[in-house]
Amino acid sequence: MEMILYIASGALLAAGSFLVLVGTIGMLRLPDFFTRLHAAGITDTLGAELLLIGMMLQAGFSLITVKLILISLFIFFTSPTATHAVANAARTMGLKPALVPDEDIETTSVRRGSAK
Amino acid sequence: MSTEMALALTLLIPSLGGIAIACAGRYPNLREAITLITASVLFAVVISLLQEVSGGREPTLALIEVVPGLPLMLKVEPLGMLFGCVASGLWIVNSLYSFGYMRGTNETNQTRFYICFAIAIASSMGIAFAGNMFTLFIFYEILTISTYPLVAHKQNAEARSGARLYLGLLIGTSIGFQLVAIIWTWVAAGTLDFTIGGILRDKIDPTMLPILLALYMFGIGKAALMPFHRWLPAAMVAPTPVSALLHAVAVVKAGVFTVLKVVIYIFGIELLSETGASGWLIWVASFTLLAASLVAISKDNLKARLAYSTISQLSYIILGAALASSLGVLGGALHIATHALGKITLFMCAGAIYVATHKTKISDMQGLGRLMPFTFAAFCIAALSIIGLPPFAGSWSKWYLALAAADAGRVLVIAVLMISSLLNVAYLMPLVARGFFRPAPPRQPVGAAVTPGARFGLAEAPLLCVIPPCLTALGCLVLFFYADEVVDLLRPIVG
Amino acid sequence: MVHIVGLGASLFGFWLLMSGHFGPLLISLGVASVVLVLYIAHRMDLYDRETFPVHLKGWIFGYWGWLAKEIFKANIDVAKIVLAPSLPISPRMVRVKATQKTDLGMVIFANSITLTPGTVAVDIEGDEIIVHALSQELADGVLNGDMDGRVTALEER
Amino acid sequence: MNHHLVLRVVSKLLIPFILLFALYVQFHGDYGPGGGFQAGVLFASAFILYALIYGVDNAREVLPPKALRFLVPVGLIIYALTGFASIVMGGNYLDYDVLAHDPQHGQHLGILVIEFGVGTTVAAVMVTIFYAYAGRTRDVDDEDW
Amino acid sequence: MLDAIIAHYNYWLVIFLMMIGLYIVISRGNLVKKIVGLNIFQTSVFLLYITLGKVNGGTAPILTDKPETFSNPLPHVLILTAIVVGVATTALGFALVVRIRESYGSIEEDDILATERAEDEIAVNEALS
Amino acid sequence: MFIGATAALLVAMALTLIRAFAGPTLFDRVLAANSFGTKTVLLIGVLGFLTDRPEFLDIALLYALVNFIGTIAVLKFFRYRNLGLSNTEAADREEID
Amino acid sequence: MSLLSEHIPVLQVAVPLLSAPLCSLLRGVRLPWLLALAVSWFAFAISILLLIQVMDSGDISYHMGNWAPPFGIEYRVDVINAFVLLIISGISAVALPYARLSVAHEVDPRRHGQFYTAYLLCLTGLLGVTITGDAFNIFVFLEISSLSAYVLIAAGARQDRRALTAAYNYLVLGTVGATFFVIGVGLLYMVTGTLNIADLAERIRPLADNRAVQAGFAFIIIGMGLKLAMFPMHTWLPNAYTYAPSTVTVFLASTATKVSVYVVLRFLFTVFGPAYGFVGLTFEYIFLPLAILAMFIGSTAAIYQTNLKRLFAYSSVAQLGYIVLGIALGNIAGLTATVLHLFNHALMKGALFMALGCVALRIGAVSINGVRGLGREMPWTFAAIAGAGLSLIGVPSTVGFISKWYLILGALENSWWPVALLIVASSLLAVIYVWKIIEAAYFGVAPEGRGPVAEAPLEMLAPLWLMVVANFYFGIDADLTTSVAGKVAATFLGSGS
Ligand code: NA
Ligand code: NA
Repeated sequence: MEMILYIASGALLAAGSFLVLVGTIGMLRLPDFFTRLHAAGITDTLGAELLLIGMMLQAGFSLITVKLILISLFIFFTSPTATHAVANAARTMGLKPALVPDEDIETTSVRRGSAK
Repeated sequence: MSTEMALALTLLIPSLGGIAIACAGRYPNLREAITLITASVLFAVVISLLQEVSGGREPTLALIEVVPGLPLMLKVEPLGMLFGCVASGLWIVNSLYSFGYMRGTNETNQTRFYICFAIAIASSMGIAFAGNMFTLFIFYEILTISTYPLVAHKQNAEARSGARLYLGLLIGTSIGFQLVAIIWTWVAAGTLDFTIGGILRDKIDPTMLPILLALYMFGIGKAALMPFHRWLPAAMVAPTPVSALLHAVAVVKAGVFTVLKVVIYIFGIELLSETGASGWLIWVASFTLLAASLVAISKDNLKARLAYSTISQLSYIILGAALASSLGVLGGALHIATHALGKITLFMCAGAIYVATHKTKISDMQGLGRLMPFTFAAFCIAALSIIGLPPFAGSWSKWYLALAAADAGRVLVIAVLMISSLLNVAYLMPLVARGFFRPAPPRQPVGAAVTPGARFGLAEAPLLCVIPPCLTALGCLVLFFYADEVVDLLRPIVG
Repeated sequence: MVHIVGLGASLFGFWLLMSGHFGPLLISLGVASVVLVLYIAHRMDLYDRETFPVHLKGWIFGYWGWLAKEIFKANIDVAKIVLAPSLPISPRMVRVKATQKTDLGMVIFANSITLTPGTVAVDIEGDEIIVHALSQELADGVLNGDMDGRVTALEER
Repeated sequence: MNHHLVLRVVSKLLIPFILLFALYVQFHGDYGPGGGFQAGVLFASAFILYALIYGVDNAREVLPPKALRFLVPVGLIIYALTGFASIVMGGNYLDYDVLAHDPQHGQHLGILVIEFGVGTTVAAVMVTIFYAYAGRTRDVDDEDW
Repeated sequence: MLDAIIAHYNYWLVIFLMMIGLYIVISRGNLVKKIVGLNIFQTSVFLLYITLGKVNGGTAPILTDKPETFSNPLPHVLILTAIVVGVATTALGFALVVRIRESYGSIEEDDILATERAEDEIAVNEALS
Repeated sequence: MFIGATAALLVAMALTLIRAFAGPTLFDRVLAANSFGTKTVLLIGVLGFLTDRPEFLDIALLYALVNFIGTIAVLKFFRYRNLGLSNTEAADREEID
Repeated sequence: MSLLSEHIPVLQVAVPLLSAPLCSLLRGVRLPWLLALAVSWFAFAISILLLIQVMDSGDISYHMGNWAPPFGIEYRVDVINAFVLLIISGISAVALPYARLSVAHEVDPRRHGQFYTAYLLCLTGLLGVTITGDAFNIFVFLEISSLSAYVLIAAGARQDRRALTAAYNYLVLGTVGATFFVIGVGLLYMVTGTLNIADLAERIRPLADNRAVQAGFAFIIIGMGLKLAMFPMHTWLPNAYTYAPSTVTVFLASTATKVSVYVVLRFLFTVFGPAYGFVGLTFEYIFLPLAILAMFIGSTAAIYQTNLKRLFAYSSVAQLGYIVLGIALGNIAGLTATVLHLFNHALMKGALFMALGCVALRIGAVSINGVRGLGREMPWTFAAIAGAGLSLIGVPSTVGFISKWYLILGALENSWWPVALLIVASSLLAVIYVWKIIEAAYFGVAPEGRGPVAEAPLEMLAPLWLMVVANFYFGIDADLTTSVAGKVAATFLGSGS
């Protein structure tokens, strides 16, 4: 059982680390601010949570796990909020996203209608 | 009254007098009465001390030890007694004269004038009776500071700049040279007490003695040794009573008095004559003596001429000290008194002329002697005394100095003394001659005051301006006959 | 009142969870702390449905399970895009109709969009959420109305 | 209004829990790396979050500057008075051993009280500073801050 | 030599921060930037003290039940104190800058000095006239 | 394995710094800073395990909080040049802009 | 009472520390002042008791929180810091009665609570630096005093906005100085593992060649040099003193730099010891030239000032030169001069800045032109300036003379003739700048448009004259001060060998 837990937490940590790195690479590779938001999201969501769950498995049922849960809950609530806030600020202050040719909000709006 | 108490009173009386004057500032008559009473009481106390000293005692009063080995101390000895008598005695005369002069010229700030005068006298007493060089130095500085407001009295630009020079030179030399010399002395000798025979024997490398002496001589700026003499003519902007104070009563006398004190009690005459450390001073004093006389001749302003005369006369005293012999020192000490009497007379006369005629230039004073015969007579007597003609007091001091020079075999010094006497004649007598022998100017009475003797066709200054110079002129004559008493008093200091 | 009690209870639970000490001193300090926080929350005027969403009850966990799956899938998708040498993106802005009635529901929806990589809720305008998407496929994941429906359902239970 | 909907709702949810967490850290100072300082920072940060979202004016109504002016010195006074208390109880200044019957209990009590003082002051100072900076606009005059 | 440099990397970092901070304080005319430089300068001290507290094999000085090698706890207390002092200084510095800006309308040292000099000249002229 | 995670996080943080410095927009920087903060939180947690001192987690939580509030504050400041506005005032300002 | 007497060392600091926050709770103008006054007098009483106790029965050691040194913080009182404590609390006790009207005139009435809080904190810091036996604690108290000093200086902005820039510059330089100091302390701690000064002293002796010790020494000296405005690190001082409220200038000019000097002495002599090679080198190559430059450049700059507060501020730079010179002499006489001048200079500058505060109360700005002809209208104030000015010059029978006397003795003891001459020469510069004021006040003509000016109120004149009288009293009867200073110097030099 301990062995399984150990391997599982190792795998989770590895996967989390990998996703954190991928997210970071994405932040460097992607062309504009709005696209980079998505890469940052990888780190903040699955990357962070996997690392934290990996740690929880190591800690077992203890105060430490409680704290780890608190941290993951906190990140779960605040990271999308912060991302939204940055994006929102960028948009209201007039930063234009680089979009695929000729696709603007109006046309996508129509698509939404058709999708429903 | 114990002698110690009397000693303390010499400082307290003028100080308290100053405070009383300050309180009475709004009532001029009361204020001046206080001045006169203070001066008289002080003189009485000093005379009482004189009797003690004549009896061979040396009253001492240790005040406080400021830092270990550095006490504030008062001690009466003959030289200081002489200076004390001169200063306190002449204060009375000068006070009387001041009342006349200050009222006659409607000066402002008279209360301040009398207060500072009292403080200056107090510090002069401190200098006269200082028991060690440190105490003397403190009072020396207080004297400088308390006379500053007197010099700057008129408060105009000229007065301010003159006073600035006065203060700058006196404080500068005293701190820059004298204080250094004092510290050096203290470090070398471990004491600053005035001791007959000096305190420096075997305490300091003889080759350094001339340097230390130079620090003292140039550091005592009040002795007006060239090239630190400029403050004296600059101070001429002050009212005449102040000039009298500076030239006769206190300031320059305090300077040469300090010179004598240093030579006699710090170095010791014998040490100086053995090592010849004061040889250079003879020549500097001689140079000052002659140069100042020559400058005096070239001055047309009467007070300026008298100022340079003072510089010259002070160097007689320094010369006496530099000769480092009993006769020289005696002559110098005697000259303090004789010159004081003579010079105060001359200044009071100059002031009287100014009050009566508003004239300051000698060339304008032709024939004035006929209108102001008393003033000019007093002037004439004082001039003769300073020139050194018998039967006036000045002849004695010069006589002693000449003897000292002869004793030391310094022929050149004798020559200097003689030349200088001729120069004295050249700068003092022309006024007398012009005053009496040139025709009188048309009468133009100054001011509305009824001048004494007007009904006899005279135009003298107010009585209070005329009587004091006559008194001091008389003093010149009297002192001639009592010079021996003074010399007897002084005898102990030369052992 | 329900809200106060609910908030108080959950705060106290939160305290016990963290503290791990059950001595009289720390328990009473815990009670005092909860009371203080409730007082401050009262002054801040925070007592409403949003402060303690009691009405969501246990259903939220079911929704979270579904959301976790979505987040997982979206992460894989975006990771692939990021790592692909050609960087196959076609970014676009889309407007998504939000059918929630309450602010809280709207916020849950918006944050859920943001939490799934590939879509970010950029703004809320009226009953529409403006979403930036990394590609058409990822946009469709939001536009298909599945998430919107689940959040609205959560709200209505 | 809707721009800030997400922020408003999320922070409304968070603030009570942050406040309680601050108090938790405050009172568990001697068990973990907490203590008054961190607690003060946490407590103040919850307030700052509130002020950021709801505006300083609202925050000032919740926690008036007057109260802050009182709380800053009070925290310090608690600190200093604890020191004097140990003198009065017969020990040296800030010697907590004497505060209760047994030294260990005394230590505990002393630290708890002192940390409370520190936490109060730190929180109050931080909020004061935030008010001072956030509350000013370009044209406030010299006398108003 | 190189070993010695690498072995003391923490000191190099301290010195680096110190120099940067001081340089900013001296070279910048902007009052805010000066304060920032001052902050960096102070940070070097925190780092120095952290370095001091590091005993090989030790960790942060938090009391647990397990007996362990601890880093010396004292420097950490000291750092905390120093940080408080630093924060207070920074806050006060900014408060002054804000008031300077309100009064002079600028936070550039050159502008402020020019203003002050102009005032001085006026004062001197008044005194002369 | 915690060593691996630590290394990965450190590398990621370094790369994030590049984005923070490169910008180009303010929002890129804010985003990078926020992401850097999240990674720091994780790093503190992982380090706690690595050094067997899980008490570091309290600090991680504190850091996460500061990271969030800091981001909000920076955004608000650059948006309104003022931290003290209330929601309504802020909305009014945007209308004018 | 026995309860208290055992705890006096901590009361010296804890009472002002506790009253500072209390003060900020008080409303109005009068109450904060009263509290500050009461605390100052209490602190003064305590410091007198401490000095007596130390003179009678030797050093006192007080352990905070019952942790024995070197682990806990120790308050340690010996003759040296008992004397400095007396200076600080004494000046404060005299300055506060003076403060009420002056502060009411110069500081915004709504801020009096804050003002006196900062004042009490400053007092706390200065007392704390002096009394503590812990090197890091020195830093903490130093910064408490400095931070509150910045606030106090900035309070002058109501009169002249330059108080703000002055406070800012002081803040920047002061912080750099404090940081240097704390770096130095850190380095010493790294090597010795202790922060307790007595302990440091023991452990450093065998480590003279250690490079970290040498670096620590340099950092501490430079840091404290900045704090004590040692030339050429004095640039913060003139404006800070000029634009601060008068009471603040009185207090800071008389105490703040003095405390930094004390710290330097403590480290030079107690910690490193005069035998430490670096100390001697510092004396000869750093302190001596800088001190002499300070004396001349400070005084020369003072001569050219038209603002009187700034004039005396530059004079302070020069006077600090004397203080540093005494250290540089490195012998008993020199150190005696330094310690004496800590006290004496506090008396003269305290009096002078108080007098300027009186002038400021009546005519606002204190420029050389502004005071023309004021000597007659404010006779007591200007008589005080003249008296304290004489002391500044170093005229015999004033405290200034006593300091210079020992300074010169110290120079002569080292056979440094030129230095002795330079000391004398620099006094002459003081004559010039002091006399400039006297002349303007007594012999100048009042500027046009200035109406009649009333003399300052008795409430301010009394403390002023107390200081002036002290200038003369301790100049004539210097036995008490010189014996204490001599004892301090002997303790310092004795601790070295
Ligand atoms: Na000074
Ligand atoms: Na000077």
